[in-house]
Amino acid sequence: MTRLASGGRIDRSRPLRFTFDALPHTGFAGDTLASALLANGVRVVSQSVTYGRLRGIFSAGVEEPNALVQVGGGTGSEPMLRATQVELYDGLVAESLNARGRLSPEPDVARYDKLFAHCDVLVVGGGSTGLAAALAAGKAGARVILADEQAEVGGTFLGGRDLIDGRPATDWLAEVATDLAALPEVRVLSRATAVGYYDQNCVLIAQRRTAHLGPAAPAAMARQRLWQVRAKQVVLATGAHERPMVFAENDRPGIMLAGAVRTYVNRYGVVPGHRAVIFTNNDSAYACAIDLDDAGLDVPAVVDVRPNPAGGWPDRVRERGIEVLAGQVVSDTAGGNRGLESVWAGQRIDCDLLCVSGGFNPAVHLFIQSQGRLRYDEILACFVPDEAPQAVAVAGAANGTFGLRDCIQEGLAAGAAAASAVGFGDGHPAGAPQVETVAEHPIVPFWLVPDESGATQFVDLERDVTVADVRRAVGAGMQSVEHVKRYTTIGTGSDQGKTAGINSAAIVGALLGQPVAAIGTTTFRPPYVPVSFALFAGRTRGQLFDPARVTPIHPWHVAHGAVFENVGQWKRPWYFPHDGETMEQAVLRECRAVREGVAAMDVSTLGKIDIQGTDALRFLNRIYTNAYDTLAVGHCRYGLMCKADGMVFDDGVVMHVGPDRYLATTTSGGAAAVLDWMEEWLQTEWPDFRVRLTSVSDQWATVAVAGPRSREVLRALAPAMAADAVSFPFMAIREGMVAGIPARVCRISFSGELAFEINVASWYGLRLWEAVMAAGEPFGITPYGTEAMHVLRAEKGYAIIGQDTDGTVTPQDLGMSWVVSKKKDFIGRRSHRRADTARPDRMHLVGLLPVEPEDLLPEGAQLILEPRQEPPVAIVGHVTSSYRSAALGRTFALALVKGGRDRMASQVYAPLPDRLHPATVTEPIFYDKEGLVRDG
Amino acid sequence: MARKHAILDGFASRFSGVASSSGGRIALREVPFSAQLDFRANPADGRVVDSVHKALGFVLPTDPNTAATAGGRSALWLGPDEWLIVGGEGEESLLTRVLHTALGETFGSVVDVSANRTVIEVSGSAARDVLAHGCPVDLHPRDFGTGRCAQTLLAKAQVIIHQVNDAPTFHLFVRTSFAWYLAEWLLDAMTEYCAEEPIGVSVPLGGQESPSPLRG
Amino acid sequence: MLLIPCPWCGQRDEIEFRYGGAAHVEYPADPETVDDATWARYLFVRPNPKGPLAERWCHSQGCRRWFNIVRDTVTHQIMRSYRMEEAP
Amino acid sequence: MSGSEHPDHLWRNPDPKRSYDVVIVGGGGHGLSTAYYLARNHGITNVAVLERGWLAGGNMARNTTVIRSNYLWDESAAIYEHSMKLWETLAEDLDYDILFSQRGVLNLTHSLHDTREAHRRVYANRLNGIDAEWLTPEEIKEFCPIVNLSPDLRYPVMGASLQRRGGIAKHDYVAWAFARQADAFGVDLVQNCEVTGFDLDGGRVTGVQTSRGPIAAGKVALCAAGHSTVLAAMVGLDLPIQSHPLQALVSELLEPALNCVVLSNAVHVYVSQAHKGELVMGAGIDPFISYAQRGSPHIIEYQLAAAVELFPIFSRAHVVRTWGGIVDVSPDASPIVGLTPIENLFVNCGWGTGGFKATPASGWVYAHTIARGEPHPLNAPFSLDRFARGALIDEHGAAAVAH
Ligand SMILES: Cc1cc2nc3c(=O)[nH]c(=O)nc-3n(C[C@H](O)[C@H](O)[C@H](O)COP(=O)(O)OP(=O)(O)OC[C@H]3O[C@@H](n4cnc5c(N)ncnc54)[C@H](O)[C@@H]3O)c2cc1C
Ligand SMILES: NC(=O)c1ccc[n+]([C@@H]2O[C@H](COP(=O)([O-])OP(=O)(O)OC[C@H]3O[C@@H](n4cnc5c(N)ncnc54)[C@H](O)[C@@H]3O)[C@@H](O)[C@H]2O)c1
Ligand SMILES: Cc1cc2nc3c(=O)[nH]c(=O)nc-3n(C[C@H](O)[C@H](O)[C@H](O)COP(=O)(O)O)c2cc1C
Ligand SMILES: [Zn+2]
Repeated sequence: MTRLASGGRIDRSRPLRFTFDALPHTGFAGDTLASALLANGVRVVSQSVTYGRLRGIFSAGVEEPNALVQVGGGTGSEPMLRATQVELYDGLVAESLNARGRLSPEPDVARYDKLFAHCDVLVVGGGSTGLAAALAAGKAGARVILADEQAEVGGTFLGGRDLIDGRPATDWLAEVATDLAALPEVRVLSRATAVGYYDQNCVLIAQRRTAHLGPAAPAAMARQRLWQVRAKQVVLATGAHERPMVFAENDRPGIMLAGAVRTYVNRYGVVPGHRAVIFTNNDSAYACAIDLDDAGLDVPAVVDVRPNPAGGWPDRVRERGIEVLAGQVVSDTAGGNRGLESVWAGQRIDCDLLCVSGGFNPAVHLFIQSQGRLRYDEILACFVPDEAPQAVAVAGAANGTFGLRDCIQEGLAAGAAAASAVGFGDGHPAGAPQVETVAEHPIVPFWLVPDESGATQFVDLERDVTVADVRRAVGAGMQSVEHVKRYTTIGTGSDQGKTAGINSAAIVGALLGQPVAAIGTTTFRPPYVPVSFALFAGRTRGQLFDPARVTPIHPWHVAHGAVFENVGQWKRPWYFPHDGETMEQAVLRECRAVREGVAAMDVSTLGKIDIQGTDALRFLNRIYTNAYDTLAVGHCRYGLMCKADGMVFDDGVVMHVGPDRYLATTTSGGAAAVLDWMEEWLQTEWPDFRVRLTSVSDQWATVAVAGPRSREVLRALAPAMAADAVSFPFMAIREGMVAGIPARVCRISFSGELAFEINVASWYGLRLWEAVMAAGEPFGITPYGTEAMHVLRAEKGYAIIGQDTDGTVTPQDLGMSWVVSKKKDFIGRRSHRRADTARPDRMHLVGLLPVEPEDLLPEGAQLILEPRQEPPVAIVGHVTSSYRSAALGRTFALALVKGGRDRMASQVYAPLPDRLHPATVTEPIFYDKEGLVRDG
Repeated sequence: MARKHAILDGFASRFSGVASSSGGRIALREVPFSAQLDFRANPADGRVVDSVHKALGFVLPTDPNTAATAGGRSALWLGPDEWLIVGGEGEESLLTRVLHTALGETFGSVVDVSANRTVIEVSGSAARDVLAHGCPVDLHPRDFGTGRCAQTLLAKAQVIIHQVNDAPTFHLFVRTSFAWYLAEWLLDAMTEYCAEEPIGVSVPLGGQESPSPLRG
Repeated sequence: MLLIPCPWCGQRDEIEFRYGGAAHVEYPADPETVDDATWARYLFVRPNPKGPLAERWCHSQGCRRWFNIVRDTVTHQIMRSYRMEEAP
Repeated sequence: MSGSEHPDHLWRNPDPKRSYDVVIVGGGGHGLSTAYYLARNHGITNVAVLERGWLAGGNMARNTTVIRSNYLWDESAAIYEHSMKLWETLAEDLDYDILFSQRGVLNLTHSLHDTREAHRRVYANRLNGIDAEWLTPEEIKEFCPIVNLSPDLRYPVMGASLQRRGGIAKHDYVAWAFARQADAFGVDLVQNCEVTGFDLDGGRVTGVQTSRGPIAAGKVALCAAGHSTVLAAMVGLDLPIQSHPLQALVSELLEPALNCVVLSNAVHVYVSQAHKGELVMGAGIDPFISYAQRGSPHIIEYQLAAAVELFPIFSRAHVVRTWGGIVDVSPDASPIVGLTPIENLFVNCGWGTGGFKATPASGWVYAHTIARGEPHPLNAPFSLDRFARGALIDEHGAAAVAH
């Protein structure tokens, strides 16, 4: 065991059992999987992705490149988690991975949610800097969110042994936490990683909420939450990532970041080895030597690349009898299947732990995402934040400020300034507490230990990329880090190269003879850490994936066994099968009912727009291709509209319901687009028009009653309404009581039969439908769905926008020149005159009668002229609608055919997988050409 | 006269169960059949404004995203020259008359949209939190509050949100065809607040997350 | 996720809006008299600058008003928001 | 390690010469393949490709690598199928393993409308000599078992069209393979060289101004994708192009889970698993114009909601990186390739969200156009003047939804 007898922030009274690669282990509450593994002496945690080399835990945080594990034993299995970030729970089951995860086929039953949040100041990172910033902003009265990715706030100093005001830093932490908790407008989120920084200070935070509870996680609680925070000001206090050193065989288990080792010792009470060497180019790792010495480890040497490391830290180390090998490097290591056994630093030194520090990279990922620019700081030897176009400040280690006292001070100042920028407080921060500082000796940048081959000098541990690979890339002609990244895959792992990126840039620089500043970094992109697909999906799953819109009559349809069709977001009855009926039988029966008796359909889904004002007529005349001047009050007219390019866009019926007042219907799917389209023209092109538009789609429920006996049904429902053909002519509108409900009735027909559409306030929709069914019962009234409706309209040759058109079809192509006014301008008119649009051999809508009357051509079937099948064959058109007709006793189709109107009675062929299917081109109207049945 | 049918009839028992399962933190119900008129008029026309004021007791609000209420009726600002006038069940004819009278010969419009939207009432200490799961608008009392309204999205449904008291109680005006979806969404979003026991997770120092995800 | 200042409702999330492309595109005064090329320009050619762009948005889930903003297409910064009737 | 997958030498890094016979502006996939075919097919080697950043760092570095040729209209089918044929021998031609994998492209349908349109395309493809099949849900289950075929989906899968010859290739390798061969022919690939202006003599272009000085040119060929209008504007030429963000994302490396490419328009997904193991997924286009190479997060959220709907097994996969490109969208979603009103200036743009698959054919026909001064029959329909005539090649797919 390598667990210290005391110390750390773990709870030794709560042991937790877990397994790793099927072997049982025990850790404590407060452990991460990584600290528990180390405490159990597990040094090898994975094999590398390409070479299968043994790898151990390398870091103590998000930057971990090696310890990638599959975790189960709670609620489902999750791939590619970092052991350094998995909190231990009782019953946890983890397996090692070779940097490649496994998707679990068991369904993920966990819940995921999203929350929109707003604040004056968002502080990202709850280390000393972030805590200070949140406190300053919160005390000024601002609404503050502080998000920290770890289970507890505190950041780096949880892993150190700093004193603040002469007491352990954690005492200060406790006080700050109490102060923050007392501020009602401050919210502290833990396990909450800011993963994306978007425009106008929109920050996404991914919060882990229950995974650390393992099987005890409450099922009702969302496992993870995505916070979409909109902040007026952002303070980034995200700390810094320690850089590794690049030398031969630098990937053995037992080689770890020095700061991480301190964290394991101080925070988790774990010593990851017995005999430790430190390899550094800066002072910070000396503290590691001292901590390990205090913990009772053998620390034979600190290898420092600096020729003369002097000042407080080296002195303290030397005082303890630890040798400082100045101006030396670790150039090679040796080891076995448990990892490191010795290092070579001009001499062989036996050790099972090598603590490396190559300096620090401020965690500028979010800053870059915010469009911030970096600058290379020669003294600190790292990229630091420079210009920031958004309302963001960077403070503490993230800003290249590495001293604890300076961090707290900078945090307080940033918090106060952010709050005051949005009106809270005067911007003057409170005084910072006292922190002992030690005189520092400056870092000496050091990127690469010279080595001939470079084949075991690992730059990117997760992706298994070495200096040799970088050399090949540069040798091949690559000079940009972006190319080197893609050639070698450096930085493309799930750690996104947090420990590899800058080293790689520096090595490229070295190979090209350029400074790292000139090479720059690759682009930092969201997410900062991997985020599960499920979290992004949130509750937008299953039936909540997209709204299912329903009409007020929907419960009746469900109760009566309707089969539904998705039409846009709408659920519409497709057909109503009787017991044992096939779809075809049901549809033929429904069609027959319309043609021979009476049938009813729920057409409430049509879009409806109220149009009023003294310019309403002028407006309609511009929007629609046809003219409305002669449309009298109490009457309605079919209307078609085009986009400016002259192509058909939508259609519907315009009712003239009162002086200067119209009600226009749109297709079910087109309602929103049509209203937006009308508003766009009205507000942007014709703002002087006195016209007002109101969507009333959901105000009205509409029932179509169709068939030769529909008049009888109407009479039964509305005895006071004269319904004969003269009193209530085609395309007339009547208002009155229907089934005791105030209603507007229109004589419109989409089937060619006598038909009435009854509109009532939607809350009466269900009652009206029930009344219609009751009144129609003596006549055998039949509910029908969209399929029968499609057949019936096709028999009449009525085009369906979106089925018989596809955005490339003009009204003329549809043979609907009758609906295109010659006298007025309307949207799209000019386009009809363009050379190609005026061509006589455009695609025309025609009818098709398959030569064999039982032959049902599939919709979408392409048409050719010659009975020849060797591709490529010239296509002359395609089938847009195709059905079996009860009325015709045969199949028929509509098609778009090149120059179709000049091909009447000629033959075309649909080449289908089985054979050629011949069909005859006809007028696109098959039933009641003379319009004799319209009046019943 | 036929009886009206509330679009969320079928949700009544699930709605009413929320109050107890959430330990009183949320209450949910449909308030159907209110009279709703879409009213467009020039707000600078003093005669129109006065006329409405005399008849209905409130001054048409001109501050965006605010509502005026008097005598159980409200005017919700929808746009620079547009309001939703809300009254009690059956008042649509009365309100139509009042608004037409107010308009007189001036340009504007009055459209009865009473059956276009139903109202879902969400109230209680956790109401704001529930809405924040799907609403991009800031409903914090410093920014919103009683008497405020907003047209926005709740999940994938367009809604008008009107805060009617400090409970807080919110009225969500939603188009009837989206009402089922929104009801399902709300119930789903309330899951965590309606668990048998209030969900709070003990976390180490500094890692507090209050059981309510939105404090204050 | 842009935060778009509706001149009426204030700052709202992008998801409440519908994009309308470049602003101030002039509809030919008399479409019948222009040639095909001119008409095609109106139909298909829109400013596509790298930098500030005056563009139209409609607050479709809010007040339903169309309005203009000037937005930088590189930084996404919104420099100005103004009503339809206001001068560019 | 992937270094060993690549040749030891890719390209020189020459300084630009004073003058070239042809200057290609834009070193993306299309610019590079154009240079290659100019040299290989037409013997024109005194050519420079000028790239403002790093070679193939634009959309070529960002695309989801879907390759298929099952386009609807004859004109599109012809050019994309030409491309498909070139892909099928490209690794040999270029002597580079570009990881072209014909694993099949599945287009799911979720409504009657979708299904009708898919059939229309399948039938049209077959007549154009393009392989296309219709799969029932049962057949989908067999072909790609992880697709969610539950009828309880909000938009259940009704079927799919399948192009078995479709698939993916490794985008970067494709670019480098073209670059390497062009370089070998003597073409100068000049990076960090931004074109900032054009030299005109009357109505004729004679050279370009660049961040690395002026360069004279017999002919200038634009190949700048999202930046096409910016360049065209320098010579007063307006192109009907809008530049939009298009985002994509990848997961971590995963054991093989997805064996083909799956596309769905209605439940918006396009996804494949790259050879290393990451899931590569394209997101939707942001509606606004942008040159920022980034988009809005709600597009990603929607994307992943759709992905988890269709592939429940993806639920706990992680997104490790998202990014954006600048796609050049034309009014009819078809490219513009050909002459311009300015003599010796050529244009190739408008490939929008789908030009990776066209990389070989685009270079092939564009090189022909540049060399001969007139379009190749395959790109003749894609001329700039089609917009004035109204002869659009609308590949948007059908517009509205039925009554
Ligand atoms: C996220 C995404 C997913 C995609 N998915 C697919 C897919 O699955 N299948 C598919 O077929 N297509 C896809 N595409 C589209 C495809 O990437 C593009 O159509 C194609 O890459 C465009 O051609 P290109 O490679 O030449 O463009 P680019 O690679 O963008 O090349 C243009 C080059 O011009 C340079 N340039 C610009 N201005 C100048 C200047 N002034 N001077 C010098 N150089 C300049 C640019 O820097 C750039 O390198 C996708 C695109 C994106 C963004
Ligand atoms: N001696 C040195 O050279 C040196 C170098 C670096 C740091 N330090 C020490 O480190 C501390 C720096 O304090 P600090 O507060 O600036 O940094 P910190 O490292 O203490 O705190 C940063 C915190 O932010 C969290 N974080 C990072 N990215 C995040 C994200 N995207 N979302 C949510 N949380 C995120 C981290 O987990 C951490 O808790 C000081 O104690 C300083 O002395 C010293
Ligand atoms: C097909 C494909 C696969 C990719 N796979 C990865 C990957 O595994 N890991 C990674 O970090 N990025 C991957 N990328 C994304 C690139 O890292 C990078 O984001 C992209 O080329 C855009 O460049 P930029 O983000 O530097 O602007 C992939 C990109 C593509 C097009
Ligand atoms: Zn608004």
